[in-house]
Amino acid sequence: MSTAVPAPSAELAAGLDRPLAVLHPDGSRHADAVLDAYLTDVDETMLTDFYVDMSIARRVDREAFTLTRQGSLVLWPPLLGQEAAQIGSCRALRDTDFLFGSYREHAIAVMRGVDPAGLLAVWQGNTLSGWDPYSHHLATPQIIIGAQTLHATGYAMATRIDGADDVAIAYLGDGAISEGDTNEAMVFASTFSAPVVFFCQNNQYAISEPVRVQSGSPLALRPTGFGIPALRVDGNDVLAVLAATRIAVERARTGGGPTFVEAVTYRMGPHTTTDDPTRYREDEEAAEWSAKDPIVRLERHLASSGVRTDRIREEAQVRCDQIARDMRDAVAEAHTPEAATIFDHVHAVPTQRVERQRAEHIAFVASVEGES
Amino acid sequence: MSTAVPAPSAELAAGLDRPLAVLHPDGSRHADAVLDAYLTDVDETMLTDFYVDMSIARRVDREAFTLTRQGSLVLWPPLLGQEAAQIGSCRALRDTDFLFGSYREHAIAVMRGVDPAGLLAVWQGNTLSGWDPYSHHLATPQIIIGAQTLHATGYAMATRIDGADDVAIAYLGDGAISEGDTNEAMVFASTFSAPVVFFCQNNQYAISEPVRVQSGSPLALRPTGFGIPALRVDGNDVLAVLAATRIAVERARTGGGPTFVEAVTYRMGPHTTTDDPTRYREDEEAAEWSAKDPIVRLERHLASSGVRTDRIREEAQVRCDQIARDMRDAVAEAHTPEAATIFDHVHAVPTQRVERQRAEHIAFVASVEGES
Amino acid sequence: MTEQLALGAAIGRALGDALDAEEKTVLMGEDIGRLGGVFRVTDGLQARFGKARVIDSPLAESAIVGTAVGMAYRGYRPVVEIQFDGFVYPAFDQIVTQVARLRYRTKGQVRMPLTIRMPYGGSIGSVEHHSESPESYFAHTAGLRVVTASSPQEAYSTMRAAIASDDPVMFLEPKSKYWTKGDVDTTLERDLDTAAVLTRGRDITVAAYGPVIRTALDASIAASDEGIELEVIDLRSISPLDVDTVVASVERTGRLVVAHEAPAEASVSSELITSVVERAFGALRSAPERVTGYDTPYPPSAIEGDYLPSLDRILDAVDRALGRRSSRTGMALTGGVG
Amino acid sequence: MTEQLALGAAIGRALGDALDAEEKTVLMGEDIGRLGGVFRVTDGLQARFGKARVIDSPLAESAIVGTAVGMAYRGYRPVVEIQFDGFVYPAFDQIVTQVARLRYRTKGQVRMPLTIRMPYGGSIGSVEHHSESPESYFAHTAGLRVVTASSPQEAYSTMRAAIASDDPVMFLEPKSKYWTKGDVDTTLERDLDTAAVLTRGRDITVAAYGPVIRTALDASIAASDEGIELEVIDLRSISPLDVDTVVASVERTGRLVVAHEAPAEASVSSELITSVVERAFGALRSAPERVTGYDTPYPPSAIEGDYLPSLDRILDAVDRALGRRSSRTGMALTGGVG
Ligand SMILES: Cc1ncc(C[n+]2csc(CCOP(=O)(O)OP(=O)(O)O)c2C)c(N)n1
Ligand SMILES: Cc1ncc(C[n+]2csc(CCOP(=O)(O)OP(=O)(O)O)c2C)c(N)n1
Ligand SMILES: [Mg+2]
Ligand SMILES: [Mg+2]
Repeated sequence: MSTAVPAPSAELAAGLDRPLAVLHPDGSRHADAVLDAYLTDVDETMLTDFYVDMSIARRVDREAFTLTRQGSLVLWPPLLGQEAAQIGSCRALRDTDFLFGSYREHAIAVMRGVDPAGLLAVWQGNTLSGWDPYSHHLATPQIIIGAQTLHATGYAMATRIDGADDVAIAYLGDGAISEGDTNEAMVFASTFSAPVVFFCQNNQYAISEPVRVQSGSPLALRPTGFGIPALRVDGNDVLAVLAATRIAVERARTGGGPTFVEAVTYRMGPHTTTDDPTRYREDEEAAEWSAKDPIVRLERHLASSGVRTDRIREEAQVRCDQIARDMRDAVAEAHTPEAATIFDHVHAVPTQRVERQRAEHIAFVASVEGES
Repeated sequence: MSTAVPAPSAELAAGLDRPLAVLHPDGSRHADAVLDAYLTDVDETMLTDFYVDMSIARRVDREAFTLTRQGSLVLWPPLLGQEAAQIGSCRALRDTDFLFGSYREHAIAVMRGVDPAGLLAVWQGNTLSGWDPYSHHLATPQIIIGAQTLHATGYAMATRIDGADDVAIAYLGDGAISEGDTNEAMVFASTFSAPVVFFCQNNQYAISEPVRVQSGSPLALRPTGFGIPALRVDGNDVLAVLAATRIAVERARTGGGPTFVEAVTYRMGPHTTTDDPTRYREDEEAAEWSAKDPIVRLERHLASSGVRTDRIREEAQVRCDQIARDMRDAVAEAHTPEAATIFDHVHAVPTQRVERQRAEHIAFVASVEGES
Repeated sequence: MTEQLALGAAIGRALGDALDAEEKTVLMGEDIGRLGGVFRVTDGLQARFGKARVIDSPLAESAIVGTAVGMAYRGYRPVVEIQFDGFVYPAFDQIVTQVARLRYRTKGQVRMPLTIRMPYGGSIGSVEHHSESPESYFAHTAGLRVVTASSPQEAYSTMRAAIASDDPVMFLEPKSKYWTKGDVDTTLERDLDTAAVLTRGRDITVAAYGPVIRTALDASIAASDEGIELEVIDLRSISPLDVDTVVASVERTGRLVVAHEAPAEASVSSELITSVVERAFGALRSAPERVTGYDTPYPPSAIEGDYLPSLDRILDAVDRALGRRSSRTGMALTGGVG
Repeated sequence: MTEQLALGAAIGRALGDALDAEEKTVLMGEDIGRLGGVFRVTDGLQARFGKARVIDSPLAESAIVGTAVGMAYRGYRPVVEIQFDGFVYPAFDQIVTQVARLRYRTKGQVRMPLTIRMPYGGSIGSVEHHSESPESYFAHTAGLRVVTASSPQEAYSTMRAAIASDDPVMFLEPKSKYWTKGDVDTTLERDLDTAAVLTRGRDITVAAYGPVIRTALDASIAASDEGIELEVIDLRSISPLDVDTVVASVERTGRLVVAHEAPAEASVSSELITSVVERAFGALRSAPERVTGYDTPYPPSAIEGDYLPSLDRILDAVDRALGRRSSRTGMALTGGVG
């Protein structure tokens, strides 16, 4: 076998050999040449906010999980373990930057002000979209893997035509790296120097498939082949995620084009509430990642900085309890949409065909009700 | 703008900074650390064969072009300028290696023994496929850009299941690099370590679009993001192409998985006979590339090695004239297929539906003929 | 030889038996290996046949189908899974331009004995893209065969026939019936072309397939209470349609209702009704009726029951076809779902 | 205001006028800029409106459509070109799961004023994938509008309407007619829903669209020699179909022929015939007839003339519908194209 063919090198992206990190699992803070310049404003207040945000994210997730088990939701894809990746990245954006998520970015929806009813409605099967994308600068969840990467790229291309300095960010998973759409998005982003950030939460699994099924190399290597620089960070380190996303966003905003951020994290729960991870992974693996828990880590860091974490925990608890109550209330108050909404918004200008079907449906329902 | 984000490095693939070459435009032979080990068997006979092969390829192309202008073919995508890329790569393969081409690989079809009638039939509009893929280990031309890269990869995956050591090779253009299929093919090839060679003829254009529309970086950078090593060679240097393809094929055959070869060349003619390149490129560019002509280069090399090139040229001429005659004969003898073949081979076991349509068609034709 | 199996398990059995029967058969798809598929249809097959023949693929549908084409080129008989109906569209190009045409393109030189399996249909109360019925797209695509099944026995026998066929077959598995049990005789063979008359009835022909068959049979029972006899036909093969069987039935009953979950416009029911009209116009005593999903995107699952063909909607259509009082009597807008 | 233009040039004019009229309109596609498109439809537009608004895109159809969706998200009104009908399938997922549904999904919050243009149809004597008629796939997709045009005037006015529409519109341009000239009045507006009756006739309704209209009109002339009057309807809108106009015609003529180049199975003609049967069963005096591409892949262009609806095939169908002697008289297999 020839040795003349060079193997992919690890010098293309920052963190390919080992994800960049500044907060270690034990809570200690370390220096990082790439990231530190973007963390100069980090103070106790900010850290406390992150702690509260992440606690809320986790509580929202747990509550939704419970509601699903109780039969109130049809399905729920838990984010447990990915709080730092979602909060850290979201907090690096401006309110007018537009986010295109997948289906697991509940923390982002909460951060972007989506109310519990909106957050849960999709998972109750009551609607296909729980909020107005324009009110939150947040697209409606995307279930088709990879599709949103093109939307974010097109949105970013449009901001350039505008002359605006808004940035678009696409959230994608490790599985999504394999879809044609994701790769085409990188082609377009690169060619048009689109102000888009590809934020990949590598949570190690696409349902049952470990990330090695998608790629034998770090995912952050991929974009470099498209001429897109990449940063690979510890996704359970909220500060590393914040800094990396800030770098990417700044590049985008100042005409530097797309950047890819791989946040190396772990899906601590099942793929969705109908999944059974014991079929495809070992308990030891989960235990290992448990030790890297992003919230525990931040709490340790706060504690080691001399902060009274019990007070913060209490504060978070209060907010969490409130949001959990709100969620249960929202679910209790939610109602099944009118059946005739089936026919709403198919077209901007309704067609005779659909309106005829609506009329037939209404007449049918009336006749059945008339009978019973 | 941050400078902390590393830019793609040029150390990932051989030839990224400047395509590898051993034959320079003036015919001089140079050493290359990567390629030379794969050129030890190159002797006068082989060089002469290449010269003849490339001359035939060019003549076949010119003849077909003329036939199209005369109205005998409906369309022809000329390969002019890409002779070295096609001949050099094809000659690196074993007869049982399977080739999946696009629509411009006429030289390969000729090398693989396809007769003129078969070669031209598709471009006469008489058939959708001009030869039996299994007789030539050469798939039927593929017009859907990128589609064949998946077929080659799947074929290669299957040879691994077989335990055979056959290799598959996918020919693709610079435009094809952007399609989702091509990128997904690299994902699968990498994950399954498939014995496939991606051979990209970067002829600088996808119809009117210069390659920079597809990519700001050398195309050979792309596969490295998928963990696939790449070689970038002067595509007008038949020896460099031969060596690079041999390296890739050897890797594949010995369990090393996929390799990508970018052959940097130039489409000297129009995209097809209906295209008008003056709308999108300057004469100077074509003139520049003319100076790098792959056949002239090889002839210069032969001459500078003391070979009597007039003799070789004559030999080539005789073969070329013969094949040109065969082509004109083939076209003259070709006949429009029976209309009822429309209904052949739709399914392995014909359906009643299609057979009914066949019967109706036949009755209809008979009735019209009866009338007139 | 006969055993009680759920429909999903019957398909799994068919896959295992096919892997046993012919070594060139391979399975590929997302999560089909260790997990056994999200519906556990392929449960245990990777353990039994190894990772070379039961392949967990990367997450890319075009590549799943496109590499299967390459395997077929090499003489394999791939059976690939698309995880849900709504995720088949990224593979649409490979299906339409390659799978369906390679035999035609090469005049029979290249065989495409590919089976593309996918769970389809609604009623599982899920989120978007998990409840679709894309069969009309495939029926419109020349060169494909499109089949489904309404019982474990049909599922088993049809899957074996699909895998054995040298034609590419789209196998739409009625996911809401995966857990429905029934006897399966693994020696029972069946073709890919014919419909089955499930109940004989003199008054009206009701043609359906897949998950709607149960509803049609229930309608048949309900109607019989009112003295109306339904002739329920399980089309089984969605493309080609067994028009002969339907025409023969309509020639007796004079009336026709066609039901499926997919939207109506340019659909399988449009085709069946047009084909029957073309061939049995004289026999029809009233306009054929459609009971289908509406011409809207698939609605939120909370109201999918209103979208899908229901027992009452089928009975209502039967009433209309029979000229009895129906929901549309007295409506300003007359006529069918169009 | 009225000018003679070829159909392709009329579309180019419409695109230019739309770019002029509304700055959020942008064009994107392969080779549409400097080259002006492989059919020169966008000739000169990049020079006039700049590279930011007339964009040569990389060679990736899913991305062309998918990024246009993103632009629409940002309030743009993208008009994208798919270079040929046969190359639309890689974009099928974005069209079906995103373009067609985003309005529905978001209850009208996100608008999708996207126009997807593509040359379609045969008769240009080309190679595979360059002569297809994929409209039935789009007609089956709820949420899309699908239109075509049969004359330069229709092409101009419909393209303006398509771009102005807040709905996503698939605009299938009849490529074999790109060079057909006709008068174009740029002030003439038209909607996206209605058919046009081109010739009044008492004997039979012939509904068609796009490139087949010319053939249908020729058939009308030829039939009139035999004293038969065709009422030729240009459907214009393929989805939704203007069933009212066709039904009104059939109520007068009692007979119907539907013609298009696409294959018959689960197609637009299946839909139109079924819709007419549902609504005008009593008015029909004979079975409607289809004249379509056969249910095979598109054949080599040397024999495409035998595949496509021809004057003689339309007249033959007219004869059948009228109960006159036709090619099928005395055939063992009776009935239509099914
Ligand atoms: C196009 C498409 N194919 C398949 C699926 C089914 N599916 C849903 S989630 C999933 C795994 C996604 O993995 P990843 O991208 O890593 O995201 P994660 O679930 O880990 O957040 C799959 C295969 C889908 N939703 N869309
Ligand atoms: C999927 C698809 N989209 C578009 C086309 C139209 N088309 C034919 S050739 C071509 C350019 C291809 O460029 P490249 O890959 O560089 O190959 P080359 O023609 O230079 O050999 C295009 C856009 C096609 N054939 N298939
Ligand atoms: Mg994942
Ligand atoms: Mg090229």
